Amino acid sequence: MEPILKTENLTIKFGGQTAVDHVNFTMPAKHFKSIIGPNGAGKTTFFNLISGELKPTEGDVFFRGESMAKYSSVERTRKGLGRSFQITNVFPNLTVIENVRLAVQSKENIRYQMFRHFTAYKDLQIQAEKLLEVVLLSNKANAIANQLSHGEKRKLEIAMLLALDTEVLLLDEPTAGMSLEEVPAILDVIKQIKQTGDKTILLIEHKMDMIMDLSDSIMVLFNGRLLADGTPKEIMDNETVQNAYLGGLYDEHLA
Amino acid sequence: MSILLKVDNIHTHIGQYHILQGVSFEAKEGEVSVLLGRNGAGKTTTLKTIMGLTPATSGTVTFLNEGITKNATHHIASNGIGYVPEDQGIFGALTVEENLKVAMRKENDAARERQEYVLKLFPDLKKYWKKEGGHLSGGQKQMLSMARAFINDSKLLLIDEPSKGLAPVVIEKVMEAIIEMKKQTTIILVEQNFIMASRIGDTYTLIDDGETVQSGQMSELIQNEELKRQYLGIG
Amino acid sequence: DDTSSTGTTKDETDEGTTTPVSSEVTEEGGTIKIGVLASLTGALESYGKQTKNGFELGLEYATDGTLEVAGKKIEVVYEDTETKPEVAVQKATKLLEEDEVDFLVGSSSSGDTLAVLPLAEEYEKIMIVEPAVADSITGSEFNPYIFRTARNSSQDAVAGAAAIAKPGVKIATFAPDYSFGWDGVAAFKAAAEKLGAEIVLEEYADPAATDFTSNLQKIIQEKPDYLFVVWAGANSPWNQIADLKMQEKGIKISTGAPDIPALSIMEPLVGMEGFSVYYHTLPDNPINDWLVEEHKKRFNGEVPDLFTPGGMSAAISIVEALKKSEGNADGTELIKIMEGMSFETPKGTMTFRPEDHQALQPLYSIKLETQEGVDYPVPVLIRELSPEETEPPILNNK
Amino acid sequence: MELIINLLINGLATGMLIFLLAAGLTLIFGLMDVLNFAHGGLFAWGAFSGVWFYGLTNSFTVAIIGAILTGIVLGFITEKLIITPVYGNHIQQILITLGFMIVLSEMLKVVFGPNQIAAKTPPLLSGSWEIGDVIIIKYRLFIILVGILVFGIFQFILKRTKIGLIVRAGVMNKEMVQALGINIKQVFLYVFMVGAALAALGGVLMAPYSGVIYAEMGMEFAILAFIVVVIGGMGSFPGSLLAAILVGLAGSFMAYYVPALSLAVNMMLMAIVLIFRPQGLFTAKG
Amino acid sequence: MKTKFQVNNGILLVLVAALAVFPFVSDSRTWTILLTQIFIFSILAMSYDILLGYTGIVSFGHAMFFGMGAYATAIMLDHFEPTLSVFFLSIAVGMVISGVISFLVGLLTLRLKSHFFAMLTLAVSGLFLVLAEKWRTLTHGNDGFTFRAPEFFKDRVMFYLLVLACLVLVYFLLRRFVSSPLGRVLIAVRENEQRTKSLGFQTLHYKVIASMVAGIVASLAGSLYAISLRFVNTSVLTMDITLDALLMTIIGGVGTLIGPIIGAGVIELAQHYLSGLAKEYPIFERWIIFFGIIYILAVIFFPRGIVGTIRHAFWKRKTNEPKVNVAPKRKELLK
Ligand SMILES: Nc1ncnc2c1ncn2[C@@H]1O[C@H](COP(=O)(O)OP(=O)(O)OP(=O)(O)O)[C@@H](O)[C@H]1O
Ligand SMILES: Nc1ncnc2c1ncn2[C@@H]1O[C@H](COP(=O)(O)OP(=O)(O)OP(=O)(O)O)[C@@H](O)[C@H]1O
Ligand SMILES: [Mg+2]
Ligand SMILES: [Mg+2]
Repeated sequence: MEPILKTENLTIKFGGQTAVDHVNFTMPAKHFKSIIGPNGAGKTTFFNLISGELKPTEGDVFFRGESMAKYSSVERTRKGLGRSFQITNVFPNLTVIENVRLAVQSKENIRYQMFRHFTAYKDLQIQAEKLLEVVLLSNKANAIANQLSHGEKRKLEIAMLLALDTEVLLLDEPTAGMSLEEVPAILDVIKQIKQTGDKTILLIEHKMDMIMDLSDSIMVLFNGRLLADGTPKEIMDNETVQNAYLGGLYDEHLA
Repeated sequence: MSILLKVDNIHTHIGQYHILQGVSFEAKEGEVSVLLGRNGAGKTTTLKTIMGLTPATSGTVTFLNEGITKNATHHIASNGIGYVPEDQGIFGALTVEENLKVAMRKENDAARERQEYVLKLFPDLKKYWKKEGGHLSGGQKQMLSMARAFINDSKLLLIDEPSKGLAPVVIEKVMEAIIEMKKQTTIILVEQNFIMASRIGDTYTLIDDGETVQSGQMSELIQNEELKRQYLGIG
Repeated sequence: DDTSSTGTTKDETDEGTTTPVSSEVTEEGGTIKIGVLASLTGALESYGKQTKNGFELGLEYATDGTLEVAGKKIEVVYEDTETKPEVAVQKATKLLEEDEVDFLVGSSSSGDTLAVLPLAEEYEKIMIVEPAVADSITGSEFNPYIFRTARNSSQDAVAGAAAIAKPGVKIATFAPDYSFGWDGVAAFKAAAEKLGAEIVLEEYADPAATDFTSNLQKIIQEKPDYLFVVWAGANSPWNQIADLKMQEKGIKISTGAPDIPALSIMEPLVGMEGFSVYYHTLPDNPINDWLVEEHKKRFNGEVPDLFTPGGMSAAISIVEALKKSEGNADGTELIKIMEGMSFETPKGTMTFRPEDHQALQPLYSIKLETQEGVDYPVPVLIRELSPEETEPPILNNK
Repeated sequence: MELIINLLINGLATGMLIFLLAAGLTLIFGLMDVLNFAHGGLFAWGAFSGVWFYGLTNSFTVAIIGAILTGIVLGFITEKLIITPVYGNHIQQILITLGFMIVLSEMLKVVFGPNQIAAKTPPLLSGSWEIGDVIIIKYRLFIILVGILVFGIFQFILKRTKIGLIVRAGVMNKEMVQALGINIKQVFLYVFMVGAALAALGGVLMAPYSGVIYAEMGMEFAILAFIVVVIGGMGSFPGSLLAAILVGLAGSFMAYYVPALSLAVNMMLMAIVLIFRPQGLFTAKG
Repeated sequence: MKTKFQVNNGILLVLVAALAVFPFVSDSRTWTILLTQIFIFSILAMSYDILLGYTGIVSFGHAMFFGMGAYATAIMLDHFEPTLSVFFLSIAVGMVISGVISFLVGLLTLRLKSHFFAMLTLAVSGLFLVLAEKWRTLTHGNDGFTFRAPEFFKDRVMFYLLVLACLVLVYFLLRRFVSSPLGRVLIAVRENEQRTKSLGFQTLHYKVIASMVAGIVASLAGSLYAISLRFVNTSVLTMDITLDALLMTIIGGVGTLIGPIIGAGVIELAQHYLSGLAKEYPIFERWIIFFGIIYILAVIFFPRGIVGTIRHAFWKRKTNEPKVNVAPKRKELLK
């Protein structure tokens, strides 16, 4: 089967630094892959290259076999590459529900309609409300986004990604700063999506237990290079990964 | 050990919202006090209230036996309280070097020494010395934010979720650093990572719905499965 | 509560009964109302005030202080156009509609004036244009209700040419790069060439520029006998003309003398020969003497300035016209009377030319000199240029 | 050749003058990100008070000091009353500073009268030298020197102290700077006052240059200053200097070679720079 | 929700009706003209609000489109017969030209960041001003020219009604525009352009659309303005016009649409009354100072603009019960 997402020699340089260095990776459809790697390894940059936020200095991204080079981030989103952001990135002065509704509107492809009142699109509102329920944020639907606490913003971020309903989901540390008791709920959401089985998910996380729990495979980035790509087990046993990334914390936690 | 900071029944309003509704706890000198609670409980707001960023509408904050409840933020900071905000507060257009330079209150040998120490702790920062803060990776920003607070000899550090976004190995380093810092300063830590919190915390304060629910020694909490399940969803 | 309120009403009515007595007196013969539009705020404020002061004095003079003509009381309403065309139109309409004025006078800017012209025609009221100079007011935009006591750009130019142009003289011009400059130079060129002079260079500069030396440099290279400057606005090239030693290089400077505040910055041009529309020592006639004296009396010693006599002339022309019409302020009637009408002003005799209603008037050939006790260069009379000499071309093709 | 030298020198001098006008705005608008439309008013007040002091004492030094003091005082008032409530909010800044601009320039008329006023060049600095066909106006040389001096001082201050960093950091995240123990309000106040003083200095130096001052001069030159700060790249002194000299030279050469376009030269220059370098010539660094 | 909406519309309709009969009950032409002026500037200010309030674009070159409308109408009425059909044609021509130019200028400039964009628009409109100054055969430059208005407008009441109708029409169209799904996206662009992009909206398109709509509406205002004066000169292209629009929008309240109308009214009336006071009280001779003070006070007392501040106050009152940390009480849930 044709991989849904593929990169060839994907490279980007910032000045002298090569943040992503000739990364070749393939991603079968409906697969769940996690990306790990030390801070500054190039994970977020890798996402930025896939989603089109950044243009590669070399190499290319292929989505369903098609080169993405000529497409802007906007077009890639529309084609089905959706992403969430590591640093919370929402519409600060709009309400939570409006934030989500905008994403739903994009999914429904209502773009240049300028003569009907937006409330006439009841479906958008309903979908947005549903999504807020999913991420446990219904109670804040009418709060202004920048009044949310950090963790709440993370949930909003996820809701907006889900709203886009894209085929590929790029999740950049979705649970960073989320409270312990709520992580499982979000995990459930992600699991459910995975179980529905029609999404391809690429996840960046530093929470190892979560990764182990969810991933079909894990890839490791190191200094911009693809160090390893394999089953969770393989990766956990990889010595470099253990020393340079995990340290002792992970073992201890398991123990 | 003397009490360095005392927060007594503070209430904080932001706009017309009544966010904190009675938070109380103490930080003893040389200890790490951890604030725990779920998202939106009011942990960050508590730190901001101490810093004078969202001043308390009632209740008192006492630091070194002096009321600082209504003091201006910069006074509070120059009294010796350092702050690592949860959104890191990096000055995006300034380089790593400049970010640290702005933060450094006195440019003396001690400060330079601390800077050396911090850079050893986070070698990435040294590596990207001239890079703009806004171009750092998420974890690097977190490191920079901590470095900025560490290079002044603060008597008290308020650290809001330092571990988020950090690689496990770095979290370990941060823990070490905090344990190291503890020798010189007192720390109030907000942390979701319970492993980390339990390892370095001396005392804990549980906040929920803007109120203190419980405080005590960390060791007690570790054993109190009931409490952990109720408020932290673990155990 | 109740009683006190009735009390006040009573008071008011009491007072009210006394006032009408006096107004009844004036109503016997009716009133003539005049609306004066001028820039009383903004950049042209000082021009506006000159017009206003002149107009007040003019009415007094022409009516011997009675402010009545042909048995009718004259009332004046002044309105500030703020040098914005839309405000000018708004205020003019207010004058015409609410105050029901019989005459309009104004205004300080050509733009404001042009915007108001059609209203005069629509309401069939005489409008005396003062001191706006654009040729088009009595040219392409002319309508029969428009009379102008102010001199126009062409008259300035003719006067400017008369002062310096002779066969064989080479002249360069320097002007701001907009209508005022272009019109001025075009008219000057025509007049100067008629007198046999040769225009060797026309330079235009951004009026808001900080630096004019490039333009001046070019002029220096052309080595003309004269540099004729058409200028308006506060920012001016005089300093730089002096700095570049143009006069030492044998280029004589000539321009129109402006109002007193602007004269004070012309120190570097002492010695230059040019023309003047008015300076209080230039005309020699009793009206001017009266004006200077009254003006000093009223405005703590200040002398009348550039556009004060214009305001006065406008007032005199209206009173004279009304005298002839015996108080009839009907526009169409007045046109007949005023076309060709001559009247005495501080600048001597003016005559509304029948074709385009432009007042022909004397202008002055002058030289700038320093004078004891005066802290600005003073225009000193070389000779008076007669109305015939400065007669501008007729541009309204009627 | 002489011609080119003449055009160069005059363009350079005009450029320096424009730089002096824009220097204050480089701090206030470029660094502090305050859209201060009242800047022109501060500038005009500098010119008027300077000319007034000069008339009083006949000393240009006193005039300059007087203007700078006026600038400082007005800067203090402006910051405290007008700017403090609107930091970070451009929309409110536009409205309130435009209002204050109106007040400032009308107050000029109340205090100094509505007429334009002659500004004399001090004898020592007036006149010009002629070397062959090259004419050097003394006052322009003086302006060039002052320009270099101001540039040097501010480069030094901004490079050697943290002040520039602190201001830029404060604009990005005021709370964080305070949490680092810096009284950012006071820093902003002082920087604003310095900016206002620079505006006033620009005003008093401008006065003898054109020989005349008038209440409306503020707005006219403020727009020029905004242009320079923006194409220079917001908050960069070298950028502003370069942009100002570019504007000066472009004006000087265009007026000579393509006079038909000289009305449009500033706008064209700005359009060209921004289309090819959308962030301006320099970016603020230190 | 619905009832509030209807009440608001009801109030609006009553107001419009009152304004429509006004010239028939009052014979004050001054007021007719003043109101006409207010309506015209309201249209201009609303168009500016589309940019500033809804899309978050500060333009210093908006006068450009106002001027294009004014010149289109003035030139066509001057060159052809001053009939109603020529007048309407000229409005259409102005709108088309403005639409095309705002499209081109938008494509060229809207990629720039805030200040840089603002200054670039200043440059472009400055160039148009120079063009108008120089193209004297067409524009008569700074002096300008007068022209005949269609006979129909001889009666200013007719014109008043036409302008009022335009105002109401433009208001409702723009209101629909901003509350359409597209309008929501404009607001998103204002709030966070980069995020709007990553939701899959081509933000440049939206910004260009907003500036075209604003340009076209401004052009209409310009056409009406020209007719109201029967005169046009280069002042229609100056920064002053842009600043007026800007100030009216801000005073009334950005992003409110009705605000700019109120702003236009406030500014024009304040100007009218203050300059009137100057004649009665000498201290108002420098009335312009008071005008400036009004701006300053407006910011202090109506920081969000008149409408914005009032709305905010209402909203605050509505939600005034002290907000308890909106999250459900965990304690209670557990007990
Ligand atoms: N726009 C940029 N300009 C310059 N350098 C950049 C830019 N973006 C990222 N970098 C650098 O590229 C490297 C990779 O950054 P990236 O954000 O991809 O890391 P990451 O793997 O996501 O790390 P983290 O886990 O900390 O989020 C870092 O060293 C960062 O400083
Ligand atoms: N500016 C604000 N305006 C209104 N409400 C606010 C504001 N800031 C925070 N809140 C609310 O106050 C509550 C407490 O927020 P706070 O940031 O202190 O939570 P937290 O405990 O730090 O949560 P997290 O773990 O998610 O960071 C939240 O419900 C939040 O929505
Ligand atoms: Mg990352
Ligand atoms: Mg928090």
